Formats: sequence, structure tokens, C-alpha cells
Amino acid sequence: MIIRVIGNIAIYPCGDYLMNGKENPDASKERRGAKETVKDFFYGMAMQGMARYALKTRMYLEQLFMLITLGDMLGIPILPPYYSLKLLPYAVPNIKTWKRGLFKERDFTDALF
Amino acid sequence: MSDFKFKDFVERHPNIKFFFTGGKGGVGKTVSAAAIAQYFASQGRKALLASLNPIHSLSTLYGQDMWGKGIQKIEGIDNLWGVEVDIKEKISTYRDQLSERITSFLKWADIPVDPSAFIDIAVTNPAFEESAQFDTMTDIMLEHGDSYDVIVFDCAAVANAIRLLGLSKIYDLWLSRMIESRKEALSLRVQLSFRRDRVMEEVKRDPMLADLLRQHEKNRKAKEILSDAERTAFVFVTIPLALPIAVVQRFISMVRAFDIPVGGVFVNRVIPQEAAESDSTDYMKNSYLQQSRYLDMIQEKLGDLVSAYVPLYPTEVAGVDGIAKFCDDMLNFNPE
Amino acid sequence: MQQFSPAIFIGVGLAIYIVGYLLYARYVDRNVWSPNPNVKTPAHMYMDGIEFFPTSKSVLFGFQFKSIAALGPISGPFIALVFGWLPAFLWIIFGTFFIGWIHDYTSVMITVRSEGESFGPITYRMVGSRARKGLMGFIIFYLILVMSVFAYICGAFFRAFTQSIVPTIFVIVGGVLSGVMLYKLRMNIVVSTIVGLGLMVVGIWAGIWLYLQGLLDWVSSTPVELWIVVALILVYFGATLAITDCAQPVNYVAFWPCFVAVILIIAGALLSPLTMALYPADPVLVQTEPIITFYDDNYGPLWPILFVAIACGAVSGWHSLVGSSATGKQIGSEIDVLPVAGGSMFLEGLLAMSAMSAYVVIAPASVNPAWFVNFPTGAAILTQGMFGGAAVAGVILVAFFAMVLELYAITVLQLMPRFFRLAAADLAGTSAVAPLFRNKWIGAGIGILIAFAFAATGAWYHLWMLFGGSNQLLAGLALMLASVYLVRAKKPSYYTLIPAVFMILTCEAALLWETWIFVRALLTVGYFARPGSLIGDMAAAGNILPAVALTWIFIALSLILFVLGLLVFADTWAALKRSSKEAKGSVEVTVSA
Amino acid sequence: MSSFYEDNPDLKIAVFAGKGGLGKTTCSAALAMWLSKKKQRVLCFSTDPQASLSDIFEKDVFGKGSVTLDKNLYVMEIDADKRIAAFQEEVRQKIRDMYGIDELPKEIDEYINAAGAEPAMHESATYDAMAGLLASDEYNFHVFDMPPFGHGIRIVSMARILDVWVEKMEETRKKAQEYGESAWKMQQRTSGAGQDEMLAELLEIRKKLSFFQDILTDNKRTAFYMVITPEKMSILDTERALKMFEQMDITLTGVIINQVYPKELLQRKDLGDFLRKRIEMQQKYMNEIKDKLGKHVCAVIPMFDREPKGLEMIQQVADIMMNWDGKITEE
Repeated sequence: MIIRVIGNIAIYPCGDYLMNGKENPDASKERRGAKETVKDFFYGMAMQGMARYALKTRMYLEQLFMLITLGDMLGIPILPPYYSLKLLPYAVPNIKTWKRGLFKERDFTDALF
Repeated sequence: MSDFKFKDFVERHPNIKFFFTGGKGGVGKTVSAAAIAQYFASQGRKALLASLNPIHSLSTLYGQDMWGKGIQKIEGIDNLWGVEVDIKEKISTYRDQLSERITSFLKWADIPVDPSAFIDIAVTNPAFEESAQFDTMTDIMLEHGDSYDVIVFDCAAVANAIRLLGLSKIYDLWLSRMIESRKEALSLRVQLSFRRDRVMEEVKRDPMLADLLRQHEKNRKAKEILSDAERTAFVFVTIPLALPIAVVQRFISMVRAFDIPVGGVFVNRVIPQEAAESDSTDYMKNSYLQQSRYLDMIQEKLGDLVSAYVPLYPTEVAGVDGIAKFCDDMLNFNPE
Repeated sequence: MQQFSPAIFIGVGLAIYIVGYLLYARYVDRNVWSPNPNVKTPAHMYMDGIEFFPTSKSVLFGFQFKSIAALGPISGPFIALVFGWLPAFLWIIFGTFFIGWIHDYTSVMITVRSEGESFGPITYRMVGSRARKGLMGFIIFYLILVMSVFAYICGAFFRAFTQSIVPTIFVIVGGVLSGVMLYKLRMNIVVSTIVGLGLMVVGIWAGIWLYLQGLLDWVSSTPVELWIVVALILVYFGATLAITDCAQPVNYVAFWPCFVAVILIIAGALLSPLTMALYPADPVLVQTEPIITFYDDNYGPLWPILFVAIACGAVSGWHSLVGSSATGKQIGSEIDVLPVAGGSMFLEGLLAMSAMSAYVVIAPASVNPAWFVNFPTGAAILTQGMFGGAAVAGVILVAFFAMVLELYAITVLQLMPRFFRLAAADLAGTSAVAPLFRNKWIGAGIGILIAFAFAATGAWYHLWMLFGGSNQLLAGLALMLASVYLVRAKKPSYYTLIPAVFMILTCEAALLWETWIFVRALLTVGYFARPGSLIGDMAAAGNILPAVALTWIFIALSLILFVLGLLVFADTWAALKRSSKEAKGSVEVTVSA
Repeated sequence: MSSFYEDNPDLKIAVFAGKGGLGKTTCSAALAMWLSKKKQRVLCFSTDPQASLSDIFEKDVFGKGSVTLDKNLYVMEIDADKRIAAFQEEVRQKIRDMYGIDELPKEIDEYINAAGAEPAMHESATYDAMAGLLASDEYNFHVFDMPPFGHGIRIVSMARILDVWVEKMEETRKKAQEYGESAWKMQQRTSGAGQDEMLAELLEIRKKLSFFQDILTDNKRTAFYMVITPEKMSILDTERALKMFEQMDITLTGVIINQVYPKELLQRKDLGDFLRKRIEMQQKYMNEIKDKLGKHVCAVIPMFDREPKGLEMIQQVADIMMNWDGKITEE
């Protein structure tokens, strides 16, 4: 399921694809048992970094994909044909984050981990 | 009989510099274009004949290899130059620009796919071919306009020729939107930057926006020229048959909608009376009869616009001499 | 000297850390930074599911700890022991207490409060363009130093503990394999982990067997450079293959033995009074004097040397890179910053303490002058009691800990060439050399070659000191940034400013001392003759000219670090003054929320 | 040619490509008419923006969808502009429905508008219409009259480009999803739940495209014709086109020579000088065609003494075209 948000809810988006509509594990508001906490701690040590990389790689691919399909939205004349319009409806919620991701000035300290 | 009669028309509009020929495929556009150019050359004016056809029509016509070689002197006649553009080069420039830009976008990205494949695909997009043609045409107009007295363009088949010119308008809409998007994108970039001053500088020098603006400006100039009846004339070529006439008619209405001035209609392949009379097979007789019907139709529908009649020749028109003959008939031939 | 159990170190350390966390850290957190649980953090504001992603604090705590716990806290303490265990002990305790945690904490907190920006952009905004560039240059040298010193340690370890060669390679292969299973074959994480770890067990067994058979004896007579090359080749692949294919899964598989090792050492130290009773023949007692000297002929004076020698266990600039690049962007609530960043630094302190415990239990007679080589021996002594005494367990444990140390080094090393490449490309900007660094094969290759050149000098001790100096200096500069931030926000800044100034002064002094050591070597030819270093060997062999050239390179390196550090310090100091002036006037305060 | 259709019952498409003005549309119409007598539901489809089918059949069919001309004979001449406008609206509506909003965000709306003016849109729309027709399986046979530009086969190469394009997109998407799923697996969240609607759409498009491309490049199902006249330019042009065909793995089914004056005329005493010269020239080029393209020629259509228009005339063309005696020139 894709959370369909549009308009000013700028930043959700890519996230929705990525998470498949699952709720954020926003644990700061959630009470968790000791067992869960230990499990989380181990997950954090062992896998969080790897999972993050996997997702980050995914983000780059998403961005590339959007760039190729909707590049002229940014004034890059890739001249995508007819079919990018077909894909447009699905991309709508992602557009803002995508733009932010592409245009955010980053320096290498942003790209390290 | 008509105000458009080629010689009169040219004399009345001495400043026309750009001629375009258009019409249904196979009616003799290339030859007509060559004849126009050769006419001016014989008047001592410097003429350039430019082919935007993807096929080597000029090379074939003059028996001289000009494909992709830039502007060439056409041998056997003074004051005449020809150019047969290979838009592949233009497209490869597009490709380079595009790939540079995509790469710079992905500066920090560690991605497991090779983006160059996308770039290749993006530039094989057919739209590139069309914009490249239009680009080339405007380039020739703007760059060489001053060095020649007359430039005659031989465009591709009808519909594409018209679209090519129509493009100046469509393209404009599209370009404007593109420029706007680019500006939006750049301001977003500034907003999201930490080195704001620096990024602002970079943004000001943004090559892509500069390209787009340049393109837009070029486009504007081209449009201005194209819709200026004192500088541009569009000559349609037809033959006395239903389809080509219908096409020219449609074409003229479209061109007028784009504010492009019409510079007359050439009626090509008119069977000369003596040829019909000397022949008693049904072919010539029927054709001649049919032709007179169509000539009437042309009179009725295009009437005043007709600027020349050119006879049907027993053999194909080719070479400087053949075209000179065509040119001569274009000025003097009268089917009546 | 009354010999006592190293359990005391861990016990006392733990007690002080708990007090530190509950009283001091919490006080600073509440009264200076006043986290507000209702403020939306960047992780929420810019959530993209990847970089910005609100994550639970227990996960983040694990993530942060894993990312900061590397070779530093393990290798560092030994060098400090030339002064005796007491200064090292006190520095680990109080460094963490007053400097380490607040450094980690503030680097995360500032990121959280600056819309999720990292170190570079924050420096640019708060201090200026030159400071950011200076910092960037500084970090590049820092990365080169990390690479060269870790590469040297790797190579030296392969040679010193031949039984660790096979297991290390097996773990790397196992990591790549489990990566393939995970990504390509879409297999279960548990299965992939079991395969990876299974390979490790086989590797350890094979390594020990080969070692016991004497089949690896030839290794000890090969030059160390050969093994540095082996290590760097492994690293080069890790750095150039897709991160998800190699570096990350290797990191993942290596995590398990590394984590087990930490647990074992801490447990071993705590349980040592008990286990020693079981095996009285193998004593687990502190063998080092509390205070030996304040000035060591080879190493130099206690201040500043001790403070840079123990790099990551007390305070480390590395952590601010982790904190601002990764952790700060995932914090779900401001109140999580203290447990995540502060908490993991206290745990890191404990890790350093346990490493120190491992060094101090070795009998002085068997201490190897190449200090870091002692870790597996010490760790084996600490833990052998739990596995049946030295006779049996010692062999396996030494192999295991040697492998763990290799893995610590290699997993960090695998990240370095990429960091180096990114930093160099950023600094190169649009200049002609930039494309070289953009290309990962070339960029990483350049970094690795430079690192090899330095590692091959064999001047590992100096490299370590320069690494420690630049690492702590980076921490000092990060603390300066925090101070600027606090002044701007009209908050008390002593908690960060005093540690910042202390660290910067100490590190600059250490860098100057290192410069002096090499200048002294030039002045007194005999000083080259220190054993084990390339410079010494060259000089001894009569190749004075290359030895002099190399010495000059080291002088230049230390001076560059010194100057860059000074430059950034001066800029941040000026920014601090500026901000405090502005804060006094009623200028708008830039607190982003 | 007629036996070719009897021997290949699987044929579904005939494509007429080549330069304009040589009688492509006439030949398409003729073939369609002939087939409509043998098969069920034959569609003659013009992608030529010159809209000449209307002229040939003397009936305005432009932009009117499928028009029934005769039993089993349907004609369609699409109005690309109209189609594009409809498509734009469709996309807008889809967005409105998907997100339950009444008005599209400005930037999205503008983007859709601008895309309509995008230079390749016409061609893509035409192409999509063709692929759609084939996929719908509504007609048993399709005769496509290609536009003259780039020999009309650019549209075929576009099939390939689009196919590769979609394939690449799909690859990226899939890879992205793989990474996502691996991550979810690590996070112990439901894996595989990811139903990527975008990917689904892409796959749909790709299915349609590869279906089309498969048919087009399968000489059991698609016949490719080029129409040529005995003139130098036309021959050169056809040779060039043949090379392009080869590059695209397309097997040319046949070359139809059009507008040939019967050679017998030369025997006639009353033949005028003019026509004699013309016929002699044609014969010269007929020989050249025989040498260069001989093995491809599948029909010779004579010059008619009037313009071939209207059902009756087309029927006549069809009869000649389909029942060629196999001789290019008299021996």
C-alpha cells in the first residue's frame, strides 16, 4: 500500500515506497519490554548499518529512476516519451522528497555512513 | 496571371533570404529547392542550398558527395554552395551534455547500476532527432544568414517539414516550461545549500539554464525570421494529382496558422501539350485529360498562389544542367 | 607491590561511569541542552526512509556503539602503560567522564538541532568556509594516518600471530558469501549468519592446526611489508566492490566475534578473582606498576603523550563523524540523544578499560616491545580461566583474539579508502584531479598507496601518535563547534569549551613533540638507529639520505596537522568571540527547532 | 503475393514503409481490401499524418476511430493531437482518483501540460495506438501504412528503444526493490509485502511493447514491404532503407515496384517521343532494380492512366498487386 499524500506534506514519500506503508518504528513514544530492548540493541549493532546501506542504495536507485523518467521536471531535457506520463501518477507522492534529495547540497561528511 | 509568379514575387520581395520547400513526398521538393538556389546563383547572388533530409538527396542530385562534410561549393556553377547536414553529430553532442549532467547529479551516489545505459537510451529518443533537425536549421539560419544572400532549405517530407516549423511554436511552449522548471530547481538548490553564496554563483553560471535560454533565444529569433514575410518564403511543390494537391492545401492552412508566410506554389510534372498530342496511347491522353482537370482544381483552390509550372521531363532531373533547365522552365513554362 | 585482580579496574570504572552518566551527564543534558521530546527532529521532518529515519533508541544505541568501537580503544591503552597503569586508568575514566561523552553527545545534538546537517555544513555555517576547508584537509590527513597505522597493525599481526591469517581470510570470505546469500539469493538472515560464522569456526580450527603443525612458521621470516600488502589488497576489494556486496556483510559477520570478544574480556576481568582460584598456576593479576615514569626516553613526557596515545577510549573525533553523519539523522526524539550518544561513549570507556586490563596482566618479562602485539596474549590470560586454563584454552583464545583484532582493523580499514576518496573529491572540487577521486578504483587506490607508503616506513609508533593527535584534535574542534553553538544559543558553554581547549592544547603539543622527535633525529644521527623502523634500518645500513628524506616527510606531516589544527582552532575561536558578542547584544538567536 | 498469404496463415501484420509519394498508401489500401475478402476483420491503419487514407477511400476517416468501409474492411486514421489530449486527461484523472483530490498540484499539472507539447509525443502516441490495437486482438489482420519520415521504420526502432528503456527501468526498479527487501528482512519486518505499483505498470508497458516488437520482427507473423518506383532516387533510398532493416533484424518481405509504364507501349507506333523516353528511362532503372533488389521484388504495379482512388480502383490495384507474374522486365 502506498500512503497517498499530496500537496504540502513534503517529505513523506519515498519513505512510503520503502516502508510499504508500515508504521514507523517510532519507539520513543512506545514502551518496550527489556527483551525487546536487548533485541533492538543487538539489531542496532549487527544490522542497522547494513540495512541502512541497503536502503540508501535503494534511494539512489529511486532517484536515478525518477531522474530518468521525470527529468524534464527539473529542466533536464532527457525528453522522456509518452510512457513517463503513465508512470507519473505513481511518482506523485515522491516528487518532493526526490527533489530535496537531489538538490540538497551535501558534503562528504553527509556521504560517509 | 498570379501575383506570386516566381520572378515577380522575388522582385517584389528583394529581401527574402530564406526559402523553404515543402509538399508531399516525391513531388520534387529537392529539385525545386535546388532550382531556386540556382536561380539566385545565376543572378550573381551568393546562394546556399541546405538539405535537412536524413537521406543524401543533394549528393544524389548533384552527383557530388556532400554528406556530413559541411558547406561545400557546388561544382559547375558559380555562387552556389550546398550543405547536407548529418544530424548524428548534433545528437552526439546532446549525448555528451546529458551524460555530464546526469553524472554530476549522482556525484555522491554509490549505485550498483551503470547510469550510462540510461543516458544512451535517453539520447536515442526520437525526439532528439527532431529537435536536432530544428536546431540545425536555426543554426544555419542564424550563423550563415549573413554570409549568403539566399539560403534555400530542403526539408524532409511534408508533415515533418511542417512540424519542424510548427515546432518553433510547440518547442517554445515546451522550452519555456523547461526554463521555468530549471529556475525552480535552481532556487531549490540555493535554498537547500549551506554554502549559499557559492551555490548562488554556481547557479548563476548554470550551464544547463544557459543552454536552455540560449536555445530559447535562438528559437525566438528563428520564429521571428520564419514569420517575417519580407525575409522568409515558403514554397510548396505539388503535382497535378489529387493527393499532393490536398496535402498542399492542408499544409498551407497549417503554415498560415503558424504565421509562416507562403511564398507560392510550384506545380511540377505538368505534361506538356505537345507531349500529349504526339502520343496516342491512352496513357498520355488520359493523363493529359486528368491533368487538365487537376490543373483546373489547382486554379480553383490555390489559384493566385501558383507561382510556377514546371513540365514533366522524359528523364529524371539531375546535375547542374538538368536543374538549369528546370529553373528555366520554372520561370517561363506555361501549360496553356 | 601488592598484586591485585584487574576486576577492580572494571568494577571501579563501571561504578564511576554509572555515577557520571546519572549525575553529571544527565545534569548537563537537562540544564544546558534541555531536550524537548515534543520537538520534531530532522528524522521526522525530512524522513525519507533512509538517511532520515526515526529509529528507536535501543537500535540507535547499538548502532552508535558498534560504529565507534573499533581498534582505537583496544590498541590505545598499551602504549600508555609505559607511564604505569594509574595515569592510563585515570585518563580513561575521567576522559570519558568529562570529555568523551559530551563530545559524542554534542555532535549528535547539534546535528539534530541543525536540520540534520553534518559536520562539514555545520562548520561552514557556524565558522566559515576556510574552517570547513581546513577541517576537510585535516580529515584527509587523518584518514591517511588511520589507514597507514591500521594497515601496519594488520600486517604485523599476520606475521606475529600466524594462526590468525586463515581465520581472518575465512571471515572475509564468509562475509562476502553471506552478503551474496542475503542480497542475491534472498536467503534468510539467520541462515546467512550461520554460514558466515560457520566458516569462521572452520577458519579458526584450520588456522590453529596449521600453526601447531608448524606449517606457518615461514611467515615469521617474511618481511612485514608483504603482509601489509596482503591486508591492503583485502581492503582494496572491500573498498571498491559495492558496499553492500562486501564491506557491509563482512562488517556484519565480523561483528559477532568482535562483540563476543568484548563480552569475554569484560567477563574475564570481572571473574578473574574466581577463575584464578581454579587455576592458581596461571595468575591473572596486574603485573604493571601504577606509576613508572613521567618522562619516557623513547615516547616523551606523560603530558601530552598519554592523552593522545589512548585515542578512542577516552575521547575520539571519529565519533563526531559517526554522530553527525549517521546517528543524528535517525534520532527520533531529542531525549534519546543522551542514552544513545552519551551511553555508548561510557560503554566505549568500559571497553578501553577492559583492553587495558588485558595488557596489565602480562608478566613484564613476556611483554613484547611492539605493544599492540600483546593484546591477544593478555586477553587470553584474562579469559582462559573461564575455558579451562592456559594449557588448553590459551592456544585457541590467542588465535581467536588475534583474529578479532585483525577484524577490527580490517572492517574499519574497508571504509577508509571510500571516505578518503569522498573527502579528497570534495576538497578537489572542480579542479583537474577531482575526477581521479570520483573514480572509485583510482581514488581508493591512491589512498591505499599513500597508506602503504607510510605503513612501510615501519614507524608505527609515530604514526599512531600522529593518528591519536589528529583524532583527539578533531574531537577538540568538534567541541569548539559545540561551544560556538551554545554561545549563540545563550547557554553556558564551559562544559564543552574547557574540554575543547584542553584537548586542542594537548594535541597541538603532542604534534609539536612529534615534530621535535624527528627534528631531533636529524640533529643526532644516532637517533635514527631505533630498532624496527625503516628509518632506523636505513640509517643503520648507511642509507642516510633516504632516512633523512623520510624524516622530513614526517616532520612535514606533523607540521601540516599542527598548522591545520591551529587554523581551524583560530577560526572557531574567532567565531566564538563573534557569537558571544552577538549573544550579548540582542541579536536573533539561531536555534533551529 | 497471394500465395505468400496462403502459405503463411499466421500473418497478422503487413507494414508498408518507405519514402512518401510512391504509392505506399495505395498499396496498403489494396492489400487490406484484398485480405478483407479472404479473412475476417482487416484493419487498414494509417499513421501518416498526411491523412491520405481519407483521400484514397474518398471518405473522411481522419480521427474518427475505426470506420467500416466494406464487409470485413475497417479503416482507421488516427488524430494524434486528439489522442494526446485524451491521454493527458486520463493521467490527470488517474492522479485525482488515486489520491482523492479535486485539483492537481500546480507543478504536476504544468508538467502534464508541457509533456503534451514534447517533441516526441506525436510519434509515441501513434506508436502506442498501434501496440494497443495489436494487443486488443480485435482485428485478424492489420495493415500499417507508415509515415514517410525516416522510412517509417523509425517507429520500429522506437519499439526497440522503448523496450530497452523499459527493461532498464525495470532493472533499476527491481534492484531497488531487492535492496529494500533485504533491508526489511534484516529489520525483521514483513518482507515481500512490497507491491510496487510502478513496477507493475512498467511490466505492463513492457509486456505490450515486447509483444509488439516480437510480432514485428517475426517474419512468420509480420510482412514488411517497401514501395519503390523505377527512379534513381527511389532505388538509392530503398538500398539505404534495406541496410537499416538489417540493423534492426527485420526481414524485408518484399519490394513492390509501382508506377511502371508497360514496356509493350514501346512497340506501339503511336507512342509519342516524350513517353518513349520516359519508358526507356524506366526500363533502365527496372534493370537496375532487377540487379540490385531482384530477389526482393514481389509485385510490379503498372502506371494507371488515372489516379488510383476509390474502392473500385483500389480493387483493381489489389488484383494486379496480388497476382504478379514474377517478371520484372521482359527477357
